Amino acid sequence: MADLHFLANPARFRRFSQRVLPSLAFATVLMLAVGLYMALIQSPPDYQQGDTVRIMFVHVPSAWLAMAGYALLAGLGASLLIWRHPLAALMARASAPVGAGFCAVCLLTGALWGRPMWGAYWVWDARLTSMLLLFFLYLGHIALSRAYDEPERGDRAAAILALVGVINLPIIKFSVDWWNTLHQPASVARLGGPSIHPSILIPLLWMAATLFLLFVLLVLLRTDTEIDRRRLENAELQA
Amino acid sequence: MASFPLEVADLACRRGGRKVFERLSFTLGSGELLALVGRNGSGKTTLLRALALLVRPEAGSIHWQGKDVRAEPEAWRGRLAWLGHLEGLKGDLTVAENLLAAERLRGAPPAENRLDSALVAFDLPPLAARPVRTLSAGQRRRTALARVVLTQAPLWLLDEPLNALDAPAQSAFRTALKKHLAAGGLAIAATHADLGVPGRTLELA
Amino acid sequence: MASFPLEVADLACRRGGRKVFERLSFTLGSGELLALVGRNGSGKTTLLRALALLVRPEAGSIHWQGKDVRAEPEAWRGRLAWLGHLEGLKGDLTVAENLLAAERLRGAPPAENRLDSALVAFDLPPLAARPVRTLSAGQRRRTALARVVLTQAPLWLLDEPLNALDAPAQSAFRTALKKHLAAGGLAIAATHADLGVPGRTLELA
Amino acid sequence: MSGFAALVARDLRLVWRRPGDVAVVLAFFVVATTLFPLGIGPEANVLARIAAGVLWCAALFAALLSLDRLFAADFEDGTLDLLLLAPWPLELAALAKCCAHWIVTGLPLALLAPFLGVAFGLEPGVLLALAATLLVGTPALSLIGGLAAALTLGARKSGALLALLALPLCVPTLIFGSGAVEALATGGDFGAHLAVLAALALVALATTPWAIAAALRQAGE
Amino acid sequence: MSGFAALVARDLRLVWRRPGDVAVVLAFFVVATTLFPLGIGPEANVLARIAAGVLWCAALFAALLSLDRLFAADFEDGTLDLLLLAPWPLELAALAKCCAHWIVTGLPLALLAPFLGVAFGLEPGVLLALAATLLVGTPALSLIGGLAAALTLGARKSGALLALLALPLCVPTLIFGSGAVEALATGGDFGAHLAVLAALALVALATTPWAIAAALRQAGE
Ligand code: HEM
Ligand SMILES: Nc1ncnc2c1ncn2[C@@H]1O[C@H](COP(=O)(O)OP(=O)(O)OP(=O)(O)O)[C@@H](O)[C@H]1O
Ligand SMILES: Nc1ncnc2c1ncn2[C@@H]1O[C@H](COP(=O)(O)OP(=O)(O)OP(=O)(O)O)[C@@H](O)[C@H]1O
Ligand SMILES: [Mg+2]
Ligand SMILES: [Mg+2]
Repeated sequence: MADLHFLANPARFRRFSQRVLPSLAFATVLMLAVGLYMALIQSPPDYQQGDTVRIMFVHVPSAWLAMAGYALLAGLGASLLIWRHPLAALMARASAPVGAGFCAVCLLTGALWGRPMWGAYWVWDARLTSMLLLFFLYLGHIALSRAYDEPERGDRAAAILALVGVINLPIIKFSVDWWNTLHQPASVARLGGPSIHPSILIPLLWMAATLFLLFVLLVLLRTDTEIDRRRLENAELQA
Repeated sequence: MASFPLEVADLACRRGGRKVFERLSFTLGSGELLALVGRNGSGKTTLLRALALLVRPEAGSIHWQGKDVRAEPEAWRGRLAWLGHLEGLKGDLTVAENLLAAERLRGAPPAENRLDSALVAFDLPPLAARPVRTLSAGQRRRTALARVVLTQAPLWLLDEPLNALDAPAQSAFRTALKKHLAAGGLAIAATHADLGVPGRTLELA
Repeated sequence: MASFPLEVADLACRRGGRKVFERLSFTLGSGELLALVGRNGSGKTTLLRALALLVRPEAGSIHWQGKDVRAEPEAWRGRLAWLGHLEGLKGDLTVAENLLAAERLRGAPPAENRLDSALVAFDLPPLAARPVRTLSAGQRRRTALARVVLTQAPLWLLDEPLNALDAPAQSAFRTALKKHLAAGGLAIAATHADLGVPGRTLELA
Repeated sequence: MSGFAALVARDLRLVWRRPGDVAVVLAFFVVATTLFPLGIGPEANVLARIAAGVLWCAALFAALLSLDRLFAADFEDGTLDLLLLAPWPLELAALAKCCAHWIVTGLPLALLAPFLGVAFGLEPGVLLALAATLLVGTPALSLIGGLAAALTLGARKSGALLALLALPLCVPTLIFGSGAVEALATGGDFGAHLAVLAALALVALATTPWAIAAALRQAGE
Repeated sequence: MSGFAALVARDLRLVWRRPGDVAVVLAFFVVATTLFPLGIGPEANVLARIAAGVLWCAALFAALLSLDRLFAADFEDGTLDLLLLAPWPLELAALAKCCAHWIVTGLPLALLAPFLGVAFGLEPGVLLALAATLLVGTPALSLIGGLAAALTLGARKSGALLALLALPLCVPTLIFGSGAVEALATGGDFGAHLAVLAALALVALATTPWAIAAALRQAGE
């Protein structure tokens, strides 16, 4: 947040992002190339799941980023409502679709993975369901921030929603976990949690770092665009 | 120190990204009326809403008896009587019920005799038991004006109070306004017509 | 036989069980303006709505060029331009879109040049691309008046057309009304203020 | 006719101004269907058993939620007076409003439903049947819901009571809609159910515009 | 406090003037729940299995359906300005509105639900449990829905958007509400579930009024 304080002024942010973006983009592409090599070629197929295990290298980091993204939205919402940082609104507007995108990637890769593994695209497992609800929270945020003529009103309404949503996320997660354990689900094959072999763990962490960079890159790019658009609209209005 | 109850300094407002007015300053003393005039879209309604803290001004300050009103917004709101473009009446409630409900919403105890005199002031007794939905435009406006009188607030904020009123209702309004001013009240009214009550004028451009 | 385009005979209306007026008769010739005046609640709006067949009169008849208008209600509606207390504008559409949509809803082909002149008549070109939601009260009213002008209907029915208009807009309205009358049009307007255009007056009691 | 097209176009344009609106209705549809498993529990066989009913129910809710402002917005801003004064039959205007509503809700709902059916574990054939029944049945929902929306406009108490009568009118559509899908799943006569559904939609098409126009006229008084 | 009571009283009186509006919500609840036995068929074991979930989902939708006008009516006729200008905390006003909403929907829904449960073949004890969970849980629905209603003020198609915002936030209430009933039916710990449900309602009570007030303030701008 301290950094955001410094960057709260859109113009200053603009100068900062212009300086950082090229190298960030370069780093992302480079890491992606290496990561894809590690994930698709170097790492061994799983003895149980075969090559489908490679979906995991995208699936798991997407899940992490989707969850982190909502926390980011809440933080931005707070800084908009409390400190009235103009940049926070633009950044929230820019990052919500990115977070929703990673959430969708997690759901889609999970569904594609589920077909060979569980014989169904979708089962009502607790983890899947809470991810789906997170996706809905994202959708609500995006829809609300666009539902007004005056973008400022949408920004503030969405900020309130993000704050309430982030308080509720643990409650939702808890209740869904509880819900599913009550009705014994059709038992789900899953990799043992922590006992992942290093040959898989290293590419996984690498891909997580890569996708994190991608997330940052997309948010910065989209924030830039939002600043431009807001300026253009204001210029039109003044005319 | 402050000799004027209401002091507005350097107020600036934007709507939808457009600057509506800026560096607007004025003071208003007890018993004074300020008429806001200006072309359509010059910002009269916006100014009234900013004074009521319904719109957040971009810059400037509003002081009541030397204190910034934003420090204690609830006390400030207690000092205001509001009449907007929209009357704020419930069509399903009768005239009397609407007035009583509005009073109770302000936390004031319902006062039957005050209600009666407010109704009489605007010639409303024959309509008191009618649902507002069945009133004509001017009858609704009169009901809203009766609510303003009932409020007993020191500062009236009125947006085009004469709209839709017939001649007798207009003079009833003038009488009520004069009484309010004579009792030391303040009033700010946006208008296109002549209010017919002596007062200062602020022209928005 | 009928020398007057509009002949209203023995019209009677009730609202909510109450008689509003009865035995109301008048005629109106080409190029004539009828100003409806009367106290709040005297039935001006009701009469306008009855003429437009929006309210069913209890008794009486309305003839246009000798024919009962209720025989061919659609043709009759095609001859009317309507301005009510409510403007009938969509906040999400721009001023220009609102006017075009209203024209198209009447089944008329959209006419760009007519649109332009209607906008110019009420000083609306700078606002043409703004969503109506962001307009001030008078700006909305001017948009609704532009719609009336655009209609090119022979009979204008106007309910308090001067409401919320500033002085330049009021004179723009007068100019438009005079032009309409000079072209042989008819107009009936309910009003509390002076319309400023010569015409007959009907007082409702 | 040109007025009809103009009205449909205007309503579509109003929606187009806020493309999010359609997305919202669809998102609601998705969220609503998700709620049933959460309420009922995740057992696959139970879910597949009730899938058609749940999806049809959710479609009804989505239609109702999006319908409630169909005429109310026009009523409150005075546009309804302009429609009443338009020199062409009000019945056509009523039809045009319902038509525009169906294009932006019924149609996308029908196209989206099969994807949701997957989450309930339905077979591909059943998924297609589901879409077909929704395509045929949702126009009836738009029309009947439009009637309810028009009736609730007129402030009178009779209006509200009549709206009460309008709600159960959707029940036959729902029964034959979800019934058709289940008929296919359980080897019943899908075609017959679909035919009844189409007949219901036609009956709605032939009757509701008049009723809606009457309701609008009395709301305008 | 007197302003609070006055606001509740005013809203109740407004509803009293139009009893039909409550009737429509209740009728919707009845229609929505009876559809399931009709659509799914008369197998008693399936019906009893899904009864709690279906009734809870229907109650949630009924509450949402009636919520979208909670603040919109006040917004459109200018009364919201008066509320914003009242010299007592807006948070209390928000609470009062939700309170009045609960009295006219949540409460009757809870009282009506047991009668509908009979149609699903629930035992008397389970019927009582159903009513109890609804009594405890519906206040949370009114509050969360009220927040969504306030957030969507002034946005178009607010009905569907409101539902989209509110439904995910209502999921915990739904899960514990229907879960409690099922716990009783299957010999689980009913009391514990009910306690969690009450806790959820209290969390909503402690948080939503502030959020609603914030949303209303910015809607007034
Ligand atoms: C649409 C379906 C799916 C969704 C929404 C989903 C969601 C998630 C989420 C949210 C996580 C992150 C959990 C965390 O780190 O806290 C995750 C991790 C994981 N998922 Fe999925 N998943 C889906 C399908 C699958 C399938 C089919 C498999 C393979 C059988 C799978 C295997 C894994 C593995 C191995 C992890 C990492 C293990 C761990 O961190 O504990 N997922 N998934
Ligand atoms: N919600 C809004 N969004 C954007 N712009 C707005 C909004 N409301 C008002 N405006 C603009 O702000 C300016 C001032 O409007 P305001 O309503 O204060 O004018 P006014 O002086 O009251 O005019 P009138 O005499 O027509 O009532 C106008 O140009 C108007 O178009
Ligand atoms: N929907 C209604 N139901 C019952 N009575 C009504 C209704 N609308 C109007 N009235 C009554 O009919 C009478 C005439 O109303 P109308 O609106 O025609 O008056 P008006 O002359 O236009 O008044 P104003 O100058 O205030 O606009 C009034 O007494 C009014 O109270
Ligand atoms: Mg104004
Ligand atoms: Mg009138």
